[in-house]
Amino acid sequence: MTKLDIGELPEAGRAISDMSMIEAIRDAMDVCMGRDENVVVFGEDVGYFGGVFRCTADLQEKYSSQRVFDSPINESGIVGVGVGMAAYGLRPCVEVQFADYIYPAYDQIVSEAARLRSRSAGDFTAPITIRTPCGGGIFGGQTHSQSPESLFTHVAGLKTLMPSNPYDAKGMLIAAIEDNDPVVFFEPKRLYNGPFDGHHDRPAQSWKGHPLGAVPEGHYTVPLGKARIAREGAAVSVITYGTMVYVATQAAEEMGIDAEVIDLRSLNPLDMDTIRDSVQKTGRCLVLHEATLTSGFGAELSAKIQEHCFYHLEVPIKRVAGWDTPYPHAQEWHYFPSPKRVGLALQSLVEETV
Amino acid sequence: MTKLDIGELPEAGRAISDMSMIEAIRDAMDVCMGRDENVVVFGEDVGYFGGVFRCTADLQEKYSSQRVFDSPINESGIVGVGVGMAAYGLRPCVEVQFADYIYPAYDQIVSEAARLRSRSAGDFTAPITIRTPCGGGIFGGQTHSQSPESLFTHVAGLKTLMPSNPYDAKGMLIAAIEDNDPVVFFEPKRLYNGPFDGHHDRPAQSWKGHPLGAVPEGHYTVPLGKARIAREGAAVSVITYGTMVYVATQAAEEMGIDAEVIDLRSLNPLDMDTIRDSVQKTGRCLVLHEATLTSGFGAELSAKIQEHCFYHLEVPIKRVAGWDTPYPHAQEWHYFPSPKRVGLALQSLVEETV
Amino acid sequence: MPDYQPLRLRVPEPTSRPGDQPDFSAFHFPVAGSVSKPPIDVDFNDIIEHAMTTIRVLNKDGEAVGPWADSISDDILLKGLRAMLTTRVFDERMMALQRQGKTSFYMKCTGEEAIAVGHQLALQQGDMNFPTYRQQGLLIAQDYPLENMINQILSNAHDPLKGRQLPIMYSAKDHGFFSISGNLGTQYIQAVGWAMASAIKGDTRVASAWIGDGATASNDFHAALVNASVYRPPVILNIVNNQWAISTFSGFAGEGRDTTFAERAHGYSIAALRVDGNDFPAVYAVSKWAAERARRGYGPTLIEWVTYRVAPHSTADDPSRYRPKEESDAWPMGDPVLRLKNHLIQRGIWSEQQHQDLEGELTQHIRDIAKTCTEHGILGEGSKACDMFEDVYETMPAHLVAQKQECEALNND
Amino acid sequence: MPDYQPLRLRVPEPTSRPGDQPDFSAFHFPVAGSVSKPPIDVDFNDIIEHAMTTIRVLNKDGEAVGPWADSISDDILLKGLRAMLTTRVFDERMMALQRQGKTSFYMKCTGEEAIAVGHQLALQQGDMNFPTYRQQGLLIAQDYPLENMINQILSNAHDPLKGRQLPIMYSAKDHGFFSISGNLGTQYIQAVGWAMASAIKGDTRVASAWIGDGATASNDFHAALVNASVYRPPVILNIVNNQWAISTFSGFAGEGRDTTFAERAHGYSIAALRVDGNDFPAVYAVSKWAAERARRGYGPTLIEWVTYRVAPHSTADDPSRYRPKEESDAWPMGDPVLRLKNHLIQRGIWSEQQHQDLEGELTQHIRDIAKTCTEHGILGEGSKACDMFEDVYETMPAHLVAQKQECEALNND
Ligand SMILES: Cc1ncc(C[n+]2csc(CCOP(=O)(O)OP(=O)(O)O)c2C)c(N)n1
Ligand SMILES: Cc1ncc(C[n+]2csc(CCOP(=O)(O)OP(=O)(O)O)c2C)c(N)n1
Ligand SMILES: [Mg+2]
Ligand SMILES: [Mg+2]
Repeated sequence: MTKLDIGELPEAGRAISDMSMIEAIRDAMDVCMGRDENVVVFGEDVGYFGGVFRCTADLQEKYSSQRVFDSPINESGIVGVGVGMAAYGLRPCVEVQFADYIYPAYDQIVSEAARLRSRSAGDFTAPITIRTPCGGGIFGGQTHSQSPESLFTHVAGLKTLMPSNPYDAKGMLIAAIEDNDPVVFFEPKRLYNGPFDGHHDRPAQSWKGHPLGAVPEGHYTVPLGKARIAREGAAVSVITYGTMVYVATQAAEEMGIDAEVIDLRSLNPLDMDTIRDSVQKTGRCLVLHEATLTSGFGAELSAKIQEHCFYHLEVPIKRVAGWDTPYPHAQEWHYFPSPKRVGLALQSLVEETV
Repeated sequence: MTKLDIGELPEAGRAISDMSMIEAIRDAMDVCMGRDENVVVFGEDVGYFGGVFRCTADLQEKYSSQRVFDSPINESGIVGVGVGMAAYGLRPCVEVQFADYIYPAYDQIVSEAARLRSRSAGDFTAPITIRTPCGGGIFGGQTHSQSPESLFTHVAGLKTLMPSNPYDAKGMLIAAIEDNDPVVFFEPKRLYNGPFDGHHDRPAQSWKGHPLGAVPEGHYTVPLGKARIAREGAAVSVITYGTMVYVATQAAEEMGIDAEVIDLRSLNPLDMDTIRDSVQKTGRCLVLHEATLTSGFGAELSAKIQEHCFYHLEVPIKRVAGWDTPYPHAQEWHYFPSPKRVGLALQSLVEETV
Repeated sequence: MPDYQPLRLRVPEPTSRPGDQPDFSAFHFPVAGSVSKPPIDVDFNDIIEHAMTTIRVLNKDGEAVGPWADSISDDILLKGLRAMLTTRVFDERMMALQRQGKTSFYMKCTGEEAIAVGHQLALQQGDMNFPTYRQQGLLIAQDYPLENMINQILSNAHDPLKGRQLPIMYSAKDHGFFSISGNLGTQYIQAVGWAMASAIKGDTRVASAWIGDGATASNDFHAALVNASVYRPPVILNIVNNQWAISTFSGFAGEGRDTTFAERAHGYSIAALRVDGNDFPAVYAVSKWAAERARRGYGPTLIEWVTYRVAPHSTADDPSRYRPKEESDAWPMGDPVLRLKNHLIQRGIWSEQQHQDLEGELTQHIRDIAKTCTEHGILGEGSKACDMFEDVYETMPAHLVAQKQECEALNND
Repeated sequence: MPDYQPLRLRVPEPTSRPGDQPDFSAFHFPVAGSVSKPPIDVDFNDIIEHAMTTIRVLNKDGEAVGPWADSISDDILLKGLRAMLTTRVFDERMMALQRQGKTSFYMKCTGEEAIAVGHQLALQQGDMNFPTYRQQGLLIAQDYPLENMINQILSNAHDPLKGRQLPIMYSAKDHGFFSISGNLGTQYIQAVGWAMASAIKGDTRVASAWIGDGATASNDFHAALVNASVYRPPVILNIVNNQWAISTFSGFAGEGRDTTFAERAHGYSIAALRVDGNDFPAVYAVSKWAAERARRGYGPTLIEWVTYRVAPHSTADDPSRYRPKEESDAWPMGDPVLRLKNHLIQRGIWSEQQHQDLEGELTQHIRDIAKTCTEHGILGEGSKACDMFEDVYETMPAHLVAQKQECEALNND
């Protein structure tokens, strides 16, 4: 039942390999560095070691330490250096080791990268990509689990992305690096090695053999601002992204609910057309994310959906999200929206009558 | 027609003086410092000079430079020092000179002040108040005009406030300083010297003689988490805060629309009861703020309102907000939601029929 | 612990406040010409003293003396004087515009003109400054069109920045002048990144980073020094120590009796020099030295320019509230324009008359330009109402297209 | 510019990588006892050399020599050895628990035990440490209940932090141990603020700030030094230079052939000393000196503790991927436990037998405690599902009350 819309298909005959999301991300940087010598990669532990999640493994050896190197532990500096390089004409793709550590760079991202084109009337631009692993489910406690995407969607001048699978991760990261605007690229770390449906007590799945783990070699892009229908359905729409795509799909299967699951991929720019079409079709909507509820990106989604689809909505839009608390360590599975919690929400949405 | 609900009235017979919002804010700190020697005040230019907006004028002379002093130009340091002092047992009330310069302190606010109580299971707490002037309308360009409140409402552990008049400013600031949790206290700078209805080309008004400029002397608090009905009405609810309270009221008057204007005062905690009562009564709702639209606090308001009032809503909730652009300098009156723009939105809300 | 005395917080105080006599008795400057000029490949460790002293070229008699005095040509000196005088006259004219209500805001660099002008003349085409709001001299020294500057200040129809930025927040890539940020310190680390890019590309372009004494306290100052220390790119790290940060004296950025800002560099293995910023030949010579050092691959140099902010912080400021009115007159390093003028006269290539004439000519010239500029609008007149949607992104996304339409509809009603 | 050579980015490299011979030939340490002990009111300027050298007390023969050797009692030495050994045994036991899957995560401080233990013994009741994750010795040296630590590591029903924090992120206010943050550097400036509060209140309590070599690059390091420089509060600024930050050697934080981290302090007028961190008597004596200096109102002291991270960064790390396996054995300063043991034997107050007995005793003791602790649950067992809503605020606001109910309903189904 799951529809595997993998965006723009690369031309037929292209070699395809099974890749994890880590490999796909690395491959994206590899492809970009091979095509454009202005692409440089740096961040904490990304050089010799290849990153704590191994996303930049072997790149230093391949492209030399002039283009792939370690950074001092200073996230503001990583982005600030990147903005300066971008102003020079390079295309830095930098890593912030965990999204929980992006806050020291917040000023450089918001006040500088995002504003540069506008404030200089196009005299200077900041084509920088900031990759950062987000989300919980790895028993990482409150400083290795956060999903701060809505802090970036509020910022005019930024693009904010979150892929949910290797195919998209590669195509979107290439598109981000090639984009002439600053992009914050969130990588749901719980998906690095396989899709994850929220059942943490079942054996981990791998991307091997998974259709979305089949990644074409070489260059292709997934256009920014295009959502993907991860699962077609007619009873209720689930608007989500990242890890929650799989949780939603799983919850729908378990509850036997004909839910349509939309994987946004890009939060800003946002594909309102796809969202509108789905919600107008189903008349019922669940907005779902792992980040803290209040002022999470789900708030914007809910607000926009009721603006666009009010007269099609049969019941109120529901939000399911992380609670309004710090991400706990031991209780993370009570924080992480579970298939059960999502399933109950879906059920109440389809059962509710006016 | 404007109802001047000034919250908990201080006991009868208390002396009242006409105060600007600046004087009221200063008076709040004065009252707190007089009552509790653990209250200390610092920030850039706040000591000898008394602050670029004069909010701390004369406090150093009165309480000595041990308790009121200038800070190095380092907002992260200002908050970091404050967190350390709060852990010691002091109650720092610090100033960030403009809300546009709060981003370097974002990590200390989000990762430290907001998390300390939770991560230490109450072993340490961070009762710090961070005052910062926000909003545009002073021809200050993109770095002296921003309203970043929704970047703080997303953060569990923080309280986020924005008063709209001298009475509330004093009572809320006293409550904030006495609160045992970290508070971000936004001061709409365009209201410092008088209410402002958006007609920038008309003579400025002062707080002198304005009922909300009548501020009781001594100690009183406005409870955090309580909204104020700034104007009663039955046709449509305007949920707003800060400068927009006056713009909304003005727009309603100009259009002759029986709008109810809610001044939230506190964004987190949020007074959902007052909002719900109003929207369920009117069935139509405008959410209004000066901050950039996407992922602004209006998104959360809209999402919450449709969750709570869906079956009472006759037409979709509308949002009017700053555009999704950097705050421009010369064109600021085209960015700032004008009485005209708000009025047209109100009109379309009351005229729309299903 | 009965034998411990209660502690007290040390809160720095400047030597004088309004009503007091200005007091610069703690300032000690070596005589001009007494500080050595090291080879450009010198190790930072071998010039530790250069961060503690003050390099000066012009002596009391207006002569250029010592090892830093040699390389400078008459041509540069005359250009420098002209640019400095232009800067000063320009500042005065813009202040007048502000008082007349034609612009909302202005910031002067009075007393600091030698620094930006002298520095710029020592750079090459292709180098890039990352300035603060007080380096207008960088543009003026390159004959950047004053019209552009005034149009920006007026936010009028010809403003190159289309009214988007506060007055004086120029951007001029072609003139090696990075877009000024209102956020202090952020550009310092960007300059380091730009210089790293120059090295990565195998170019020899130099970045020049600018920061004020007050803003050295900001975090990105450290980010810049750490990165400059690690990657040693071709960057000049300028600190303009004009003693004040709005109302706050340099002691609140950690300047002390026994430390200079220049000395911050040593802990990062960065060569540092401290220079009389009111001494044009010194500014030029040291800038030239640092740029050459960078271009030859010897890495970053930090320069502390010692000067005094004669002007109010901005048109929104009134310094008489926090420092003695007479303090700027008491500043022991004198006026940079006057000192250079005297030197040129002493050198025999300039005269009082020529100086007066030039001043008159520039005053008239700038008055004329300003007049023409005001015809394109003042205070935002002529800037497009809904321009703000442009340049947020390279391509306007759907939601901005819709918002722009709404904005335009509101304006056309 | 044909005569300029293309630049290249300088990217630091450690002296050796996996497969290479470890190479510490660039490390030069003075002989023990050779560095002077200044009076506690010394001006930072008069001990510049102390930041460039290395203070050592224990000589090759295990004797404590020189001016820093005098004040230390047998009692402190024995306490120190016991705490250091406890720390080491504790670390080993916790690693074993991790391998057994009883905790998800652990971080050892092997090779660095002398620093936290020696420092803590030099502090007083009422002082406050702002530690990183590698200062478990601060707690152990005060006989903080090991049960509490293990329960926290296991996130079990008795965890004082209720399962909210990653293992080892302790908090113990009563033991002068500030809540550990996962965010590097943030606590350094908080320590300065805490010390400022001590001064404002007229107390004499001392704050002790901790940071690693890698995290000195973080912005809050600068914020801390600037504020310490300006307000001179009673704070000790510790840098634990253990050569590595995960896979990144100290060169990426700007340590160079010619600069030490301790020298960073000079540009901020802060007294600084560099110390052999594997030399317990040196750690104790210098800490005592700095604490006394702070308590007597002479302000901040920065101390660089030179050591080596023998352990992997954490249980998630495999150092053989980025440094020679033999590097830790080649570390020229030896093992702190062994060196102290040898000194005590040389001093005649300890023996091999006593040492072996103690080690055996501690191993058994910790094994027993760990066993009891695991009975209260492992890996989060016993922590309350919906506890996370507590302590977000002092009083739970309405929206959290509602969410908590929802959470509980989900759990009770
Ligand atoms: C991050 C940030 N914090 C605060 C301000 C407000 N502010 C503008 S200028 C200034 C003083 C700067 O002083 P200094 O660096 O010495 O430069 P000067 O004005 O003397 O040239 C301050 C505090 C700002 N622009 N940015
Ligand atoms: C702000 C921030 N950035 C990155 C990290 C990830 N991180 C955790 S420990 C570490 C290395 C720290 O090295 P160092 O300061 O030398 O301390 P050590 O581990 O050697 O004791 C890094 C990069 C973090 N915790 N916080
Ligand atoms: Mg200054
Ligand atoms: Mg380290």
